[in-house]
Amino acid sequence: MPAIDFGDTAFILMSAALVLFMTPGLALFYGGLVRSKNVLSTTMHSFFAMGIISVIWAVVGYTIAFGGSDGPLGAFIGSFEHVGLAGVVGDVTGTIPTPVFAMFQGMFAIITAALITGAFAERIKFSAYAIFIALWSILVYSPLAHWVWGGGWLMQRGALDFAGGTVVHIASAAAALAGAVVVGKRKGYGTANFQPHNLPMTVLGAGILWFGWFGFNAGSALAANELAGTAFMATHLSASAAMLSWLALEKYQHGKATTLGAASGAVAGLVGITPAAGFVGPMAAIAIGLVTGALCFFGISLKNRFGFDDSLDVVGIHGVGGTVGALLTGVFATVAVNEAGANGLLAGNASLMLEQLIGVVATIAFSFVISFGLFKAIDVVIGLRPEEAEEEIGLDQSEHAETGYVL
Amino acid sequence: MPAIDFGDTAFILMSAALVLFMTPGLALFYGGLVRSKNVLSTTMHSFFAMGIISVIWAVVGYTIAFGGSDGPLGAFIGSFEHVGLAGVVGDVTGTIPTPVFAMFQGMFAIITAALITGAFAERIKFSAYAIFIALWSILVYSPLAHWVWGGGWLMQRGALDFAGGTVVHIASAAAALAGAVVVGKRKGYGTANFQPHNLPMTVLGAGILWFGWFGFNAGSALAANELAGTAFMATHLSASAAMLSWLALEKYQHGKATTLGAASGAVAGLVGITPAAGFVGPMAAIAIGLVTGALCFFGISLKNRFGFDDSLDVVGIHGVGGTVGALLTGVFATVAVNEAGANGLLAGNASLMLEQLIGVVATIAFSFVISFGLFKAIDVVIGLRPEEAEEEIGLDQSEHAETGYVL
Amino acid sequence: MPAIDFGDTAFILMSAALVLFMTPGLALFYGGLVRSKNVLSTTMHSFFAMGIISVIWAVVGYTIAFGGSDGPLGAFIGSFEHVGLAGVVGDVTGTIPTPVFAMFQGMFAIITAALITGAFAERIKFSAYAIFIALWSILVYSPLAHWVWGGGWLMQRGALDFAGGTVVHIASAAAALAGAVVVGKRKGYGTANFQPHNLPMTVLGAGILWFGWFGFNAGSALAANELAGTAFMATHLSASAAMLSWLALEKYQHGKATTLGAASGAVAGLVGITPAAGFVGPMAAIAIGLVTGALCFFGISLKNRFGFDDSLDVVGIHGVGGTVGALLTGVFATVAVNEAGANGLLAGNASLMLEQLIGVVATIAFSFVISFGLFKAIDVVIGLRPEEAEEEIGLDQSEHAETGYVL
Amino acid sequence: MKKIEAIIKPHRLEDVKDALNKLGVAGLTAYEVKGYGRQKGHTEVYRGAEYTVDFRPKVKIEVVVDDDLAKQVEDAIIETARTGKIGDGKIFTYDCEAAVRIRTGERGPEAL
Amino acid sequence: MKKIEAIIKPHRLEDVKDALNKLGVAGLTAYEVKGYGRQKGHTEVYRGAEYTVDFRPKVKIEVVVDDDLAKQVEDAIIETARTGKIGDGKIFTYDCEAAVRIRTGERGPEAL
Amino acid sequence: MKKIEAIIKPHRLEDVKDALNKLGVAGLTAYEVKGYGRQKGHTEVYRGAEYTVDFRPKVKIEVVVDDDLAKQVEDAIIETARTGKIGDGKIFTYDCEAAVRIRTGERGPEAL
Ligand SMILES: Nc1ncnc2c1ncn2[C@@H]1O[C@H](COP(=O)(O)OP(=O)(O)O)[C@@H](O)[C@H]1O
Ligand SMILES: Nc1ncnc2c1ncn2[C@@H]1O[C@H](COP(=O)(O)OP(=O)(O)O)[C@@H](O)[C@H]1O
Ligand SMILES: Nc1ncnc2c1ncn2[C@@H]1O[C@H](COP(=O)(O)OP(=O)(O)O)[C@@H](O)[C@H]1O
Repeated sequence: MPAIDFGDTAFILMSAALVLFMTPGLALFYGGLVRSKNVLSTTMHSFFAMGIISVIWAVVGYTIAFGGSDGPLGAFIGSFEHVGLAGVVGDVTGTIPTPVFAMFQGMFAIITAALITGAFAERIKFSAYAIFIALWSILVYSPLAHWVWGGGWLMQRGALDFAGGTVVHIASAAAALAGAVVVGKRKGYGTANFQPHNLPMTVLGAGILWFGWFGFNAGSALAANELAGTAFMATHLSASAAMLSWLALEKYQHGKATTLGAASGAVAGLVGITPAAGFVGPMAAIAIGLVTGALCFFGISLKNRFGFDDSLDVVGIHGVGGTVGALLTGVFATVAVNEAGANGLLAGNASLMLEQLIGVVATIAFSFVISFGLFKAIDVVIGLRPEEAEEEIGLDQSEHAETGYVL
Repeated sequence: MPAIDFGDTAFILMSAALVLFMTPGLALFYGGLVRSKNVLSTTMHSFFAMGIISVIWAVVGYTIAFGGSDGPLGAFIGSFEHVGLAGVVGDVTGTIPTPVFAMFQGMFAIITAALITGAFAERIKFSAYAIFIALWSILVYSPLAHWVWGGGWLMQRGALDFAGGTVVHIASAAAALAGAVVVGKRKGYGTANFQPHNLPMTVLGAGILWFGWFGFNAGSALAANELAGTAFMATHLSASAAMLSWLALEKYQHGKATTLGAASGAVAGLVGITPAAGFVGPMAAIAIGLVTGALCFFGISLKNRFGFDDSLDVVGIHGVGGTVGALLTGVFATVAVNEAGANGLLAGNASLMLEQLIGVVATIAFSFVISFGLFKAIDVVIGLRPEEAEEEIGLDQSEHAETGYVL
Repeated sequence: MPAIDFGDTAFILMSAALVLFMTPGLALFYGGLVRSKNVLSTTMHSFFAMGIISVIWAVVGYTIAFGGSDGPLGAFIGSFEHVGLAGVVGDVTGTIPTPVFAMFQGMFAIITAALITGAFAERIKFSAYAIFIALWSILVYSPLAHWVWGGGWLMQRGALDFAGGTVVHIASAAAALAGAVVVGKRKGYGTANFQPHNLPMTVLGAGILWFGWFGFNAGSALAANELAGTAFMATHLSASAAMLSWLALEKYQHGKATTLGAASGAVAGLVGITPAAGFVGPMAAIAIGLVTGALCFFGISLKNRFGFDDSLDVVGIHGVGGTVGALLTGVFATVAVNEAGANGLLAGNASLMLEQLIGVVATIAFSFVISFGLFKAIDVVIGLRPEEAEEEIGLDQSEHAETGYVL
Repeated sequence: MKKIEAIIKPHRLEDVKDALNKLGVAGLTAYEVKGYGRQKGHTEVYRGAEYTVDFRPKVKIEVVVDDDLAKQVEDAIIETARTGKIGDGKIFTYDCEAAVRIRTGERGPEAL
Repeated sequence: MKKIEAIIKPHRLEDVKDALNKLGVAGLTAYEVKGYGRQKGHTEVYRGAEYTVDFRPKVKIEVVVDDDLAKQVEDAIIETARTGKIGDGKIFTYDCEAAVRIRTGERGPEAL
Repeated sequence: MKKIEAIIKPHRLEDVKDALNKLGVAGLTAYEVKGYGRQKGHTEVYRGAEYTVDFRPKVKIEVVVDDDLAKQVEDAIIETARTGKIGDGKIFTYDCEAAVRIRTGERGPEAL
């Protein structure tokens, strides 16, 4: 058994805590963007994921993702040796105790599920949502994590995804698209005013996401080493650069740079750098940020062009950002930064690009199809949407019997 | 002098920061639950504890808790060698510098005092409160910390309390009960509407508490080792499971799962696992979470049955949760997880249960009696409650000359 | 190349994340203090700094601050060898990877710029602000960082500034003063009601600042060692003590202790201890806190005496607090705590005091003069202030086309 | 019909509503207002700056009733809203010319 | 002149405003109110404690118009605010004795 | 008695209150409203979606006074609320039939 390094362990313990903290951050980020009558239901989508996904992860998720790949299905899902986290206590992964690894990874499972919820905010029954993310986490997230990080087929092919560009962002965005399509538009979409009800809350959420993302990306080095430092640097610079490109475009197109634009751009940059963080240098990170920020700025208008109501722009930001990031990883990756990585287009290797593309397409297809099926099935069995009148009153009251603010 | 380990030190420094952060988190958690006219006074209860308790801790608290146990009173309080933190700089505790240890422990003193304040929110004079917690911290908290962690009699008997089930949660809940009884009910209790004024704030507070609790529980390993990882895992899983059992019962009893229920359940689970975190495996942690969540759900109705106004359910959540957790530690603890711990009921050792019970009863008795006396004494000398008219106007204005929101 | 220590690296990675988190914290701290019609523009001042300053830091800021001091200008600015963070990946600084060092330092550049914004909140054009902080960071912050930490003339003289009392607090306060003077008073200053619109937000911001300040001060040890622990302890105790002295004076002068007073006092104490954190013991830290809290309490009335509108008291808190802290470092510093430091007045060395004074005066002069020039120049070229009518409507709407709250 | 407007202390709203309900008043409208009057304001302090806040939070109730009921409504409000302390508020009565229920188009007292 | 007050469902405000605008009404004033009426309230649950909330969010519109226009305004509001479900609200009409435009001092219908 | 309602720009409230106070008006009631009128609204942009906000924040003041005082109150409001720019608002006057002070039961002008 390899030795535990206390420095690495300290870092991943803290990184796991940071990634957990991203989910309350997301609750704020999303919660501030909806109308005040839905602030709690939107918040609850994220917060509840911390409960349900964690338990599922402990029971089966972890083993599906990180169980052995030797079995006949090993390219697609892990073996069931770690059901109920069996065998985890006392074991070591790399230089850290396996419980730490299992929890760090479990936090990714939570936030990924929570990200989806922006697509159907303000109009889904809580019960339907609960069933959906429980099943989605088992059927989509854990297998995907196995594909990319657990020894599955994408990992074997050599696609690079440092911290979850495909597994987290593209997967959640594809599910979000399915959700937006199947659940349908919010009542009043196109006519009513869906102005965000609390932007300071959203900006705080973005701040927490940025903070937590250091755990997410740098922590994905699984050690407190040079690589973690590089990933930290790339993460920070991409977020900053994307904020600037988003704001510049906004200023150009609408005459004003907005606070929501700054927050959205930063998140876009964080998404874009996620697959690349440990494979690129600082200037490449800035380039990735600038490009992702700009493309996500245009990405959020996709929903208008294609006519779906992705309420909080999961597709426009996480889908577009994740895809752009995965492809730009194929452009900017270099073994000069990370020997365990690969060279990309700029370093003269075009083949990585193909692997990245395969990863993107496979993830989209897998997540979209299963998500679509899940939504349809749940709709048939218990119904996805509340009554019209309930939607109008707001889900806080109709689904949770609560009121957000009594100021 | 033993060597300092930089990994361990990094971890405990960060854990101390996390535990400090729990107190502003608690300020939000509690602050969102009161009426908007009392949001600042409630917030101030927590925030002020960061000021007063820290200074007290430096002057006498630390030495009472962690001074040597050799003197005649050594079973009850530490010696006074570290008054003013004398001798702390340059010393080492375990593998970390003693200043780090002293600060980590000091953060526990703060949050414990702050927890009590939920019981008498919305109706106590700030001056009375300030005097109470100052004295309480010296007379109750520090001695208790000595009993359990500083080499005092409970530690010697072998009771297990990993991160403060008795010292923190039971002690604060017993003081809270005394406070609720002596201070009396809020004006309008039973007739007026005490609906929470800002639930998104409360949920954010719960998120920060969850995040900070990793420092609290995993940090209590005092090293970035396997044990910290196990405690981290147990903490996370218990919180998640408790959220689920609380929500399930709520759905069953009232027809809806609420956001406040999710937040309350998670906190209950965090409380419940606190004494057990380093002694149990992941499935036991889930069991502890499920049971604590359920029992705290029922616990919050105790105040109705016994007719005291524990405004923010300190007794129902920290008292019940801490007690359940302490006893379940006696059930689930196993040396398979922590050799330095002990076996509990399930591992065939019934005697631990007795020790746990003694710890619980002693803590409740000690804290309740002194707290009761303190409240009575303060009431006689300067009075505990503001004028009726001031309470009606709200304490923000009458006690602090401020207004929470001008939106 | 020296070896990387994983414990130290873990600690500085996390410290960097904490310092980054201070800026959203500052956004809340400041955001809650303005009128609700300016909450977003004030928030944006901080949040935008995370974008623009980070990119500038990567491109030129870092090398100006930490490039070599061998050149002819080496006493004043670093050489340009690290433009675009060239040479950073793969290098080691002390015991941590240089990317980690570069990012940790970059976070200081962000928060310093953001601190200034309290002086001209509620009345500056966003474009003017953006240009100002970009230039300020290059022309003032980076050179100053070189003077004090990068091998520049102040460092060579032996002035002590552990974590940025001069570079961060005094420099930003001097710029703030210039800003308040050149930008002029808010419309309605002296007659209209500038009551804070959301104090719970401000208190949360203060909590985040306190939390993040552990990364700021303890992280400035650049290692997870005894020194980090001492700095952590000093930081915490000074904040606490300053809260108490501020509240005591407030109670004495106005009859009530306020929540905003508690938050302001704590921040004052954090500012005051910043230069001293690694050079003093716990009781000296409490003394520094008590004095700084008291003097900042009086400091905030300077603006009334001298008739400038420093809206959020940057001068009164960061200017006064930073200066008091720098001078008290000259009083309390002792090599008993830090051998690499120096003895101060109490340890019988009066000469340190002189160095501290030189540092303070040089920083104020340098920052004030350049800032004043920058503001004047920007005013001439594009104008600093929005139209009167726009200021009245509020900058959220007029500068950003957004509304903070729709509750 | 008469329109009765009452400005009362916020915590009296529930009781007033219940009292009117008992009288057979089927509906009413309420909202938060700021009242200035004999009841003095208070002083707030922010970082040493003292602000005098002259307005106090009040709730305003509006209820349109048939002429016959007006007196009883007034009395019921007086009874339930009174605490005997300054700032209890006022009741103002106005003439209401017409009333319509939007849902049905019913007019006059029927609409109430 | 007549003052027309309408208490309507919040999401109908925009449409009502547009309809009045078409009629040539140059201005109006709106604010959020809490309505109590036939439309029942709802129950909320906080940590097991059930609260009945009797009031529902409504928007109140006030518009002062020339006597001639009053009927049309009323009709337009009925038409655009009606959803046919309980709680659609009421319209009340009052006499307005005088109107002044503060900016110009214009009086009467001119001021509107 | 007369009820005078004024819809004014929010930042004029303090001055208007002081002016009325000088006239001997002992009390008044104010609240925030949204005004639609000649003064144009503005456009907001959220993630590229443009919203037009037609309503502007205004404050409404209501004060019931003895008939004699009505004219002076009106004039005082005009004087203090006027900025000369569009959107300064309106003053409307209504007849008030009865007034009661809840605390004492005093009626008519005495109640004011
Ligand atoms: N002339 C008035 N017109 C309109 N509202 C008034 C008037 N006088 C008082 N009010 C309202 O009544 C409230 C109570 O009045 P106040 O003079 O404080 O006490 P009291 O009702 O006991 O005489 C005030 O806060 C204000 O809202
Ligand atoms: N007599 C009344 N006076 C003032 N407002 C009333 C009155 N009756 C009803 N309202 C207002 O009208 C709203 C709608 O009335 P309600 O009885 O619920 O439905 P409907 O208008 O369909 O009869 C109420 O919420 C309340 O605000
Ligand atoms: N007919 C009306 N009825 C009620 N309120 C009105 C009416 N016309 C205008 N208002 C109110 O007066 C405010 C100012 O009116 P506006 O037309 O913008 O400017 P001005 O008062 O300078 O003519 C509006 O925002 C609205 O609140």
